[in-house]
Amino acid sequence: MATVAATDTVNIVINDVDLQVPKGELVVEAVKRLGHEIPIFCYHPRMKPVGMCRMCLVEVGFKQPDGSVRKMPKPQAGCTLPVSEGMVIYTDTEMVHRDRKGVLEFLLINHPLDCPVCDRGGECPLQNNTIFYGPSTSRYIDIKRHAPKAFPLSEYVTLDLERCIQCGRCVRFTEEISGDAQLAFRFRGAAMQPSTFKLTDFDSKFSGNVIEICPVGALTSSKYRFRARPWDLETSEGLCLECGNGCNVWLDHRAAKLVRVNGRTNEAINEEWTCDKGKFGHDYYNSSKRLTQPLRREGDRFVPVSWGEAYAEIAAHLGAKSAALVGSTVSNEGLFCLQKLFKDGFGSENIDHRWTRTLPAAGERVAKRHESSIASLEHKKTVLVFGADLANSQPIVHLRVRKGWFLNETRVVVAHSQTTDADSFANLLLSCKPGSLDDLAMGLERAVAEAQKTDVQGFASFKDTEKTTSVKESALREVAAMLLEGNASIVCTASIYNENKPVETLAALAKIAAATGAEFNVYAEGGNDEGAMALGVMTGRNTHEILQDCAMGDLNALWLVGADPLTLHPSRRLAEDALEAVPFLVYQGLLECEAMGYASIVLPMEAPGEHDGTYTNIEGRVQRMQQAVKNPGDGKPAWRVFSELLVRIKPGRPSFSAKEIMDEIAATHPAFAEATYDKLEKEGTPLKPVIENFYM
Amino acid sequence: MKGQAQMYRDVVKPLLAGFGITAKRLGRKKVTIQYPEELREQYPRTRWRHFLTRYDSGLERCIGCSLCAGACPARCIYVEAAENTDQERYSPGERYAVRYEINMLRCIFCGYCQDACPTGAIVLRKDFELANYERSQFLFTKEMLLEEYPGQNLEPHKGKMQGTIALKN
Amino acid sequence: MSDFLQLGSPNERPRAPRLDELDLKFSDQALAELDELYSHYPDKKSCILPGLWIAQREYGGYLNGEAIAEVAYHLKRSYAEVEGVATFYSMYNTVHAVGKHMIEVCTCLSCQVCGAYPVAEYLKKKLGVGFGETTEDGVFTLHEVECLNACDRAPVLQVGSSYHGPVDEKSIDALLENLRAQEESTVIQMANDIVKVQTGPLKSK
Amino acid sequence: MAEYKLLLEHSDDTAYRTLDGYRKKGGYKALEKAVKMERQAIIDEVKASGLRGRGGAGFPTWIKWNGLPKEKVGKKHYVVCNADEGEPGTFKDKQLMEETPFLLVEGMTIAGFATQGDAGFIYIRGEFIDAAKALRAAIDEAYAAGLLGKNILGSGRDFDLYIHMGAGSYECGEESALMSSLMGERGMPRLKFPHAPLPTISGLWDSPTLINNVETYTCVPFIVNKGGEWYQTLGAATKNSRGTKIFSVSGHVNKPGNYEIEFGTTLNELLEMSGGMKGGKLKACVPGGSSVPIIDAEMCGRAVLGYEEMSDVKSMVGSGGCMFLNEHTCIVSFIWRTAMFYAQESCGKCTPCREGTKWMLQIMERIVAGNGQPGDKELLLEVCSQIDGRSFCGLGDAAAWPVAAAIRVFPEEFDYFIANGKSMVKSSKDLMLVP
Repeated sequence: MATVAATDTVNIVINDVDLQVPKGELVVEAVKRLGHEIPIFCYHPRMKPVGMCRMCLVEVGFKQPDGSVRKMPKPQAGCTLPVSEGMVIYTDTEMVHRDRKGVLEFLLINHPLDCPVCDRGGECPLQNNTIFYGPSTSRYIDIKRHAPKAFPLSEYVTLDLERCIQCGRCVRFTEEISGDAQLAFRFRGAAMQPSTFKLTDFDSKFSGNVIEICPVGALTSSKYRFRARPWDLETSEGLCLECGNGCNVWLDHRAAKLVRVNGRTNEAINEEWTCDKGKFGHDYYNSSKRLTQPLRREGDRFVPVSWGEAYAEIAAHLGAKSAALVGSTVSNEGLFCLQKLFKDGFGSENIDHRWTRTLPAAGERVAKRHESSIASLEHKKTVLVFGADLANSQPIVHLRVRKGWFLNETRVVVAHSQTTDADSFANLLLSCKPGSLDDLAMGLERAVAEAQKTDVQGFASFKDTEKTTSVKESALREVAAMLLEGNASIVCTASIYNENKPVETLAALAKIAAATGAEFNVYAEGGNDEGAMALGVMTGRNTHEILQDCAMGDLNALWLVGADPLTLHPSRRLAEDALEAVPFLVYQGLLECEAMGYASIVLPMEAPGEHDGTYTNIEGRVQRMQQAVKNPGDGKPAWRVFSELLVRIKPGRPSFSAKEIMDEIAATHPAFAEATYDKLEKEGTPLKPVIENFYM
Repeated sequence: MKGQAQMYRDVVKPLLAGFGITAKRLGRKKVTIQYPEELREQYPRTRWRHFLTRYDSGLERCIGCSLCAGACPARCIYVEAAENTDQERYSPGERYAVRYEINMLRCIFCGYCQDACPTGAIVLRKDFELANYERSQFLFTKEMLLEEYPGQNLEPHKGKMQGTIALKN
Repeated sequence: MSDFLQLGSPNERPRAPRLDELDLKFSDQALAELDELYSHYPDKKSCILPGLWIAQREYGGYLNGEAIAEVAYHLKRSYAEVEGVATFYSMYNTVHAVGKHMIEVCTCLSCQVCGAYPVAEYLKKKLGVGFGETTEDGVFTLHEVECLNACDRAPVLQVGSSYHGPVDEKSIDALLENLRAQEESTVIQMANDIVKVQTGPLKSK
Repeated sequence: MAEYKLLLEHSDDTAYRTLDGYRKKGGYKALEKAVKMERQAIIDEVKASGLRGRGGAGFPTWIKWNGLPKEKVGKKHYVVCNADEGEPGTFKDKQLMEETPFLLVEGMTIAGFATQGDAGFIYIRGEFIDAAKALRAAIDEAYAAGLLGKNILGSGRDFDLYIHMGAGSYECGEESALMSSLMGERGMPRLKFPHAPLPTISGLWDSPTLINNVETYTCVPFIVNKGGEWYQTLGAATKNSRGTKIFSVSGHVNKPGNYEIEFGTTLNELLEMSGGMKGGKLKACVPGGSSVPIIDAEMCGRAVLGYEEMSDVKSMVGSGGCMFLNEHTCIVSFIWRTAMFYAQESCGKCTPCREGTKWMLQIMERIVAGNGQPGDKELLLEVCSQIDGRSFCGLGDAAAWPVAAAIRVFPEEFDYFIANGKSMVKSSKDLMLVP
């Protein structure tokens, strides 16, 4: 809401400089065009202005026909005032400075001024504004407001009400952005305080953001608490790989240890938000269970070995009858080298990265998995969320869909057998019986076909659909009508492959999309799953077959690349049997895990932030993450391991850097043609659309 | 004789002149002191070895705020903070320094840390005998810095406890 | 503010009840009233204030966490939002439970200059409680309130739905006697009156 | 001038509170007339009357009425009555609602006709249960008689009237906060833009909304009935204040109560009507509710009641809550209680009001407790100037004005209290203005 849709411009004067700005732009934004700054607390460009803190008071006047300026008698709040023709704004007069001083004095009278022990100290807007605009002393001699300090609002968020300046940013965030309305102001007047219901657990999937937008140290991170001061920190640009959204983050590290993750602005993906999984889920970097050196099994225990010994061991055991299963955080480079290693080195094609219940064969897969970019979702007229719990699996997509609903009147239809967070704002809820998503999709297809007056033969009647799914005919027709209005998007995730008859469901949805002109998306779930799909890391036997073959003794060796089948695979029993039976198991990973117990060789892997690499997010955007922190041990990036091993097996030219591999990928995979390190853009480069069936 | 005169001029006379100065100074007050046995009184604001001070209650003044590390031009201070609990309390308030290290090899004794300290915890005092045989011994830990220093009791209290950083309970 | 004291250690953070864990107490009549109120406004959110009045009646004059959660449940709003609204308004008893009768003494300006503080002192002495406290037998709660806008009758008291003023020590004694004899709680009676004037005659009946 | 009873003419008549009694005394004539009038004609009538908002600000009523869209664009129009009377010293709306409920119902119905209102809401403060009961009875009767609801008086137009009870918040008397409260939110003022300061385009639920005070609506039947020209003649002695105004007289007077007068009456005449001072000579007067600046006896002598005229004595008509204070009143203690009121009732939305009112209260508490510091008076003035005009809504201004005015008018009392730790007024201790 920084800018209201700008159609034309108006002439205004800011501090005696004439300029044209879009009509309706807020004063606080307009002055930025001149490089001036109006101090703010409550205003946030991504939320509706409220004008609570009064820090942004400016003098405003209007040009009179005779050329003079008539000033308004009272100062105006710049964050709520849209510019209009002939407006004259002063941000640097004596009165403005006096008002700022006054507001800061008011804010500070009840502020504990415990900056030295406050985690926000050093990066605190209140500190900064006080230094620039505030009074140097206080005239307040009475007793300050007291409240318990450091109240744990949730596992992640600590609340210090003494420091709160009641700007309402956190409250508005939960109302406007995350939509869970978990925070609200309680009491009134000077006793007003933001809190959860009766100070119970702050149960939100996006609670970490309130820490970042809090202009004081009232809401601080429990995990970062007292870990470092801002001047101790070094900051690197990073990516979050907890899910496939590919959020941009800042990785803050101190003495080569990751201490904090903050949202980094990327308008195309996460704007500036992060989910709690992404913000607080990077514990593994500093985990005591990190693998630090290659290990070899000797009887019942593991013995440290050198990389060379480990390579020799692997080279001796892996051959044509071997397979690899890949997790979701391996970079594009790693995946490519793995493919090369298995094909060229071992002569095996058995690689897969998928862990869903159904693994569609090449001919059954959806041709285009992402037609809508994340950013475009907020401008859709209708979004049909089908069988996906977006808030959990695609948090940033969830925020976009909600943003569209909140700001642009996007109609959201949620079709699912479970309750999801999106239900709370869905315009229409198709709540079906568990396991009946396929029938629902077919019913919807019939409704669309009927609305378009095409042949409906072969479809189940609406009555039968209602019987199986419990969704009424009228609701289906309504959705069909919405989709037919155009500018619609159907959003599914790969989790649909865990449902009944996913192939049929997706085929029905694809037909609906084709018939209505809607965009159709089956978003990948894991960190770099989309990259694995684009590179075709699913050749030879699929995951289930590989594990079955292992269990049957048909495969001699299995390589687990950052994946633990015991937790990932839907059938734990099969995974156990397979790991038990396979003669030679290589486990390459970040942390000690259960599957490691079956391994013959254990290789430490570098975490994503510890080496250079590119990752592809759900909308096919290739982004690069450079090394931010050091590996705590002797770990190597996955691509280097594969590349070094390949040289040992089949002498050739080894790859020296991730850049070289990316160039090779670009040369061999047309989709990645624009994704070399030289060409990658700051916000990431979308994959080039290629011939449809290229990666099938 | 020419040699004698020359010898007198070149050797004896300067010697006598030299001894003469010695003789002249013999009567005056001695400036030299016998260093290891005797110590010269340092100027009151001499800045040498760092100490971390405590409150009368025995609690550490240092709250682990790391402002000294931020102010240090030589980047020789490392502070790691942790949270006080009621069971285990090191300093008043929420925060204390769990690690506080100064690399004396890097320190330039500028005293900025002392200026930056909001509680008057770190002070530079007159102890200047910092030499050691091992490099590792120059890494002054929190325990070493918390040692009592001569004249500590005589100092006026700096940064009295007040306001919000006051001890709770 | 007293919430802070009830909480356990950080590891045992209390969790808000899930919707299916709520123990719903609204009577059929209350639900009928809510239905009537829904028809007054274009959205359910606007029924938060009337809904809280209903809850104040149904929960015996005190809006505890369960009462607020139940209103949120019926109106499909978040608990925190409804709590924020309830704690904003001074007539909702959200901070502590109240007695059978709430005596609200106006001490604001006109009443102040006409001797409200001596009246308040007399009441405090007579009841043996301070402002914001309830007598031990749980009959009276004494409150200081801002202007009741009956300045012509200063000093004025409000008990339940009715105003009493101008009061002196004698009339206060009589008033307390009357209230002691009264069975029905004036606090609940007032909430009931407020609900009734808003709903009017129920259409559904 | 003497009392001029227009609104309160039949206030003693209990029959006037029933539909029959009301009609016998000429009630609902105006509505019958209005039904036949053009919408714009009603608004023009209100414009001709020179009626100004009786809630305190004195905003010309017809501008609000005229501001609603003339043609409906898919949104409902709402008519809201601000009956959240909370201004200390004012109790006129209470009496109007209790004793002349039909005047309000009729006035709002006419307003609904003039502005194509679909529904009306009367936002009554929670404490006014008697008033709400009276209105409820009136509304129910009006519904039964076809004067509310569908097809009113055969005009083919519908108008529903609902009562919404507040729950104890002075801030909800501010029109945008009232709308927040009506929409089920915390009673905090909403954002207004300078180009659209009125809710006439986007008010309740983003729909066009007309909002007026009780007294303003009750004037409407008379204006429609007797014509704006006639109403215009009342209070003609003043510069720009027309009609009658009810003043609520309280404090140290013999006969406190509501007195309806023509504009142009002097404050002294009002004091005489209310039976003169009780217990001592006149010392000061707060002429328009607690928010307006206090004036001393000398100013009272020359104060003429009119929106513009009152600014001659640096005060305002406000909502008409007139508090007379006798010579034994300690102004410092009185201002302490005023500061306490505003600190209690500040909604907490904006910084100057939230922190400033609390700070002022703390300073006043200090002074009243005898611990005043030298410079406290100047500090108070400084705090006032930092609140005045900087707050989000008028509550901040209203909190600052009385304090600043009291220091301006009675500086010596403050100086004495701060220097000596006790009041300058000898007998104030007996009065016990401070607990």
